[in-house]
Amino acid sequence: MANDANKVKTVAEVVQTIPDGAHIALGGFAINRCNIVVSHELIRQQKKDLTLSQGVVGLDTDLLVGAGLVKRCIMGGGSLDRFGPVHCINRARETQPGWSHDYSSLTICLKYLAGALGISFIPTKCLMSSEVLDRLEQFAPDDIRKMKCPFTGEEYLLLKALTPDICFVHVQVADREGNSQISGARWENEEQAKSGKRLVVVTEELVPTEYIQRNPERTIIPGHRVEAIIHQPFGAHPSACFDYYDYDADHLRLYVNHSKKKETFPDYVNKYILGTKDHWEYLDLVGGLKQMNEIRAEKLLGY
Amino acid sequence: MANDANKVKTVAEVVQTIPDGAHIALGGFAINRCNIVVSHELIRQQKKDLTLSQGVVGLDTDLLVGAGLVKRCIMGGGSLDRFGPVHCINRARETQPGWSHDYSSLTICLKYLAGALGISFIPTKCLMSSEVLDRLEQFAPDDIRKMKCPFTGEEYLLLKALTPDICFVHVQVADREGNSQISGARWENEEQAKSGKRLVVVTEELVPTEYIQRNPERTIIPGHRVEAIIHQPFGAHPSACFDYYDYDADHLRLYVNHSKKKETFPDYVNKYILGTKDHWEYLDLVGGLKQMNEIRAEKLLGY
Amino acid sequence: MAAVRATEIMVAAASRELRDGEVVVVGIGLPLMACFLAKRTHAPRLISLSEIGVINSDAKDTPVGVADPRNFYRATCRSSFLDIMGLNLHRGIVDVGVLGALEADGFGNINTTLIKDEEGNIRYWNGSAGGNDTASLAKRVILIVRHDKRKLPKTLAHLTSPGFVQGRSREQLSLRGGGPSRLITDKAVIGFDPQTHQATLVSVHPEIELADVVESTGFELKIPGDVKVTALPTPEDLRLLREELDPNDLYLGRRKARS
Amino acid sequence: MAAVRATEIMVAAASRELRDGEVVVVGIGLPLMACFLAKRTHAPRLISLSEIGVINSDAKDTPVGVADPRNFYRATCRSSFLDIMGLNLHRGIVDVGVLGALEADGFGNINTTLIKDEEGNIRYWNGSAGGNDTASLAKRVILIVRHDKRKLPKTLAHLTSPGFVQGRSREQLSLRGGGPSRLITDKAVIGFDPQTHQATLVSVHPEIELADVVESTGFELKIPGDVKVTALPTPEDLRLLREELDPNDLYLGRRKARS
Repeated sequence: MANDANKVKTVAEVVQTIPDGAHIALGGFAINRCNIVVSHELIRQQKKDLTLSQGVVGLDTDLLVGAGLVKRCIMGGGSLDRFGPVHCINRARETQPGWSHDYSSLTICLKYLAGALGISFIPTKCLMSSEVLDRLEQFAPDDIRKMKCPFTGEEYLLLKALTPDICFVHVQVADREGNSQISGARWENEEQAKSGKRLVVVTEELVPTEYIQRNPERTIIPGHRVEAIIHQPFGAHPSACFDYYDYDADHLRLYVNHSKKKETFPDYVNKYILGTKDHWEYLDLVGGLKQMNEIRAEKLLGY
Repeated sequence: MANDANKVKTVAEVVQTIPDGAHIALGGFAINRCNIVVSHELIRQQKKDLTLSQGVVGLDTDLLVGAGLVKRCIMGGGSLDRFGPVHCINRARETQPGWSHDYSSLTICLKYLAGALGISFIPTKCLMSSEVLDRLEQFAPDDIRKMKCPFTGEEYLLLKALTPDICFVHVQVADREGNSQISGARWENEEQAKSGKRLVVVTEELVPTEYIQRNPERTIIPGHRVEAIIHQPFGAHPSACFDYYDYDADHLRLYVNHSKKKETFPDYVNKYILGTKDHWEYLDLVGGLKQMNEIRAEKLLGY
Repeated sequence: MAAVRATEIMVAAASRELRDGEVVVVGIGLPLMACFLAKRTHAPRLISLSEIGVINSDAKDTPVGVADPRNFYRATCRSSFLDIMGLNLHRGIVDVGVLGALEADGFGNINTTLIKDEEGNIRYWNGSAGGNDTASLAKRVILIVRHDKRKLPKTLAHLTSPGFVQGRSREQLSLRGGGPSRLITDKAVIGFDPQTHQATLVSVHPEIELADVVESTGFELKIPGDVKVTALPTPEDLRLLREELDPNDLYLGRRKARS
Repeated sequence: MAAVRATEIMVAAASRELRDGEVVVVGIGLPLMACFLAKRTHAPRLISLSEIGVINSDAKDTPVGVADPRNFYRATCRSSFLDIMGLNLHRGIVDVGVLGALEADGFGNINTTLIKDEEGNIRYWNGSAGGNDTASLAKRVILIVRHDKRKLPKTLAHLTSPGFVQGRSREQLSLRGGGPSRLITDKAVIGFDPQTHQATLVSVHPEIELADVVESTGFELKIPGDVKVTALPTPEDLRLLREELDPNDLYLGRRKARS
């Protein structure tokens, strides 16, 4: 039961409990609220044969794929926005046909929704008559079916529920029970977080429960769903965390300069991940207090 | 398109556009945020042959049924909590077998969810092996099917989507575009409101859009879904509206004293609904400013 | 201190069935009282969910129903049916459902829809609301029903929410969740045989005769050799119930003692 | 004032396709610019939805992508995929989708997944994200693609999001929504024949030769008798684009002019 007395853990403690081969769902989107602190630690602990799922893949998943931890990706698309494509993921797709199961944003979200609702399938009108569907029929034939609605006769695609072994989501605010509130857009965070067998929250700020109770309509993830809380300010750097900090454009460019080529990616991993023992050391290496102050969000703008 | 320049309407104007025989969904729950102002006007305008749907039926639906406007009820259960059963609805159920299609809270919510998602069916594990299901098979055979999941082989009940002709929801706060925020529990308000062909919001308070923009994470219904906004303070009286006013216990008891018997119910309708020309007159009749001040919510408690 | 009332014994017995840290979907009335009592005594980390969309209500004033805003007070989350009943209950993470009923039968099936009098006249009540959902999906279910032949019949007037229908297993019934674990009345605590799913006496409340229990039960009740006496509420239980949880006897009052 | 750039003509032409009050799902880049431009000119009551969960973004600084928090500014609703793409788009209430692409073919099908070079080597890009959802479900779709033979081929390297696949109707394709209505390039505005669904020239941009359009189109392009000249952006359009919407030429800059 996800209800121990002390749920606040270090990322190292949490990652130690993840077996090789696990299905991990990450809550980032392109360059926003990426689970960087989790990806770094998974790489430090050299996990392998992971299945990764995410609605719109971003920096957190690209890192894991680049570092060779991922044997299968279930995704709806993605990029690093104007900073470039997800080069590591794209290289994996180019070299290993069927390595990724490609859906769309909504269909991944519906797969998580089905998982979160405890129903093993859900119908949709997306993907019909596309090569996205053709490829799923080829590479993931057990995960999709066509069916006529028994009430209307309309043809639907049935999507199989996604139920990851462990989900991570980066939030702005959580209390020690895991009650979590998210500011800004939430993409598929809620459905994904509630679809998994385990759920771990990474939070910028640890707040008293009384703060949560002031605005409980904002609680997207209630504490009883949360197994562990990792408290890590700037834990999504270099991606953005609305109301807390902007993306770090310089570091994103530096990342893409390394990720562009297979040969240069290990330099990034060695220096910024394996070369640092935890996220505080990483933050110091990428500019420390001064740089974090530079990207800190302005009050009214939130970035 | 639900996007006229002036969306703020009177309830009389809105109700005039509803044809007899329409399927109306109301957003109340027992004695909380009931669409009283809408029910009253439907009765004043003597609409007929309505189909009514609601997750947990409450005072708003009981009124309509008691006044003889409703030919079919699709519901998940309901009562007036400790004030008593929904006598008018129960009498209709006792005298007309099959008059109501009875589901459960979640299954009605899932039917609205399917409607809101634009999928014509959704699976569930509820209702199996119950007399609730037996009765649906008897009285609503075209609305349910059993099916084995093609992925897991598990047996599911398929529920047909609900797509009401017009939905009403009572909210605390809306702007002139219809952007609406709800405080307190929301039961199936969001799924119901978004399932319908038309949506009308009744709001306690009309706020500038800038107020909505301060906390857009709280916007449950975005304005473009809203055809009309009815601004009516104390519009849910005698039911409660969290953060604005408590239920009016005396008036609820008075209501139940009338609704208990078919013979005494018309007295209530004649005096409080047909005897008043609008909600302001009704509010005066039930105690006016002094009584509304009596039930006004306390700041910290919200009731 | 006033004599212990039957409602207080029921609530305390139900409360003891809830373990610390469990996630509980709770109906209004005695179920809510049992849940609140557990939270203030042995189960401070119990998580209570209300179908309407409330988590961890910490009501200061006794709510008259699920929809009473008193039930929203100091909640840690205010959400929706879809969240509570869909993303939690249907998802399969709810440990316990606590439900009241008009009738319960010997396999823990319950009726919350209608009653029939001896002439067969039907009178409707609330229907399912979240009851069927909870009975169909919670890992186990605790039922709280007043004890008389009419309320514990052999055959229900209407099977709203399934337990072990006709003694069949949950798998055979296409249901998830473990089904009813306890039926708590104002006379006794009843369990269900793990094999036959038949109602089986666990304990009889103090000052109640076994013969009275048998006599006032409409269904067949298995009586094992080791029937115990139900523990009384502790003085602290009584203080909490009387002074904090239901000071106006909304649910615990003798005349109002209906589930 | 500097010479009008092709990107500015594209954005202005796309903007004019959007009618006041319509509900639009909009991708990043030129689609977002077109939508913002329409809102600040002829369509102040246009509703813009971003798949990530933003309604009516009123960005003060140009966002670098959908996930850029600049895109959350002054929104009237911040929600989720499920809300935007499920409860709005899949529900069928979205009037227009505006999408960019790597490739578009003569039936308005698009590719956002991968490109193939002449040796058949594959290079992956973004995949569908919300593109397939939008193309499958919006009442009509506006495509914005740079105009050259490689980007407007007869056969796509990958059909990510369907228009009128092989000229078939949306019903035949089991799709909802009306399919593509316009393909806007840096040379021309192209429509789709209501019967055959075949790409049909609507207007050619000023200073572009018809022959150039035909020559640089890989698929068969129907040329009707009444081809017009695309209207230029107004001076106010240009002011808005250059001074307010994209002052740093993030999307409109000549070298960066990719959809």
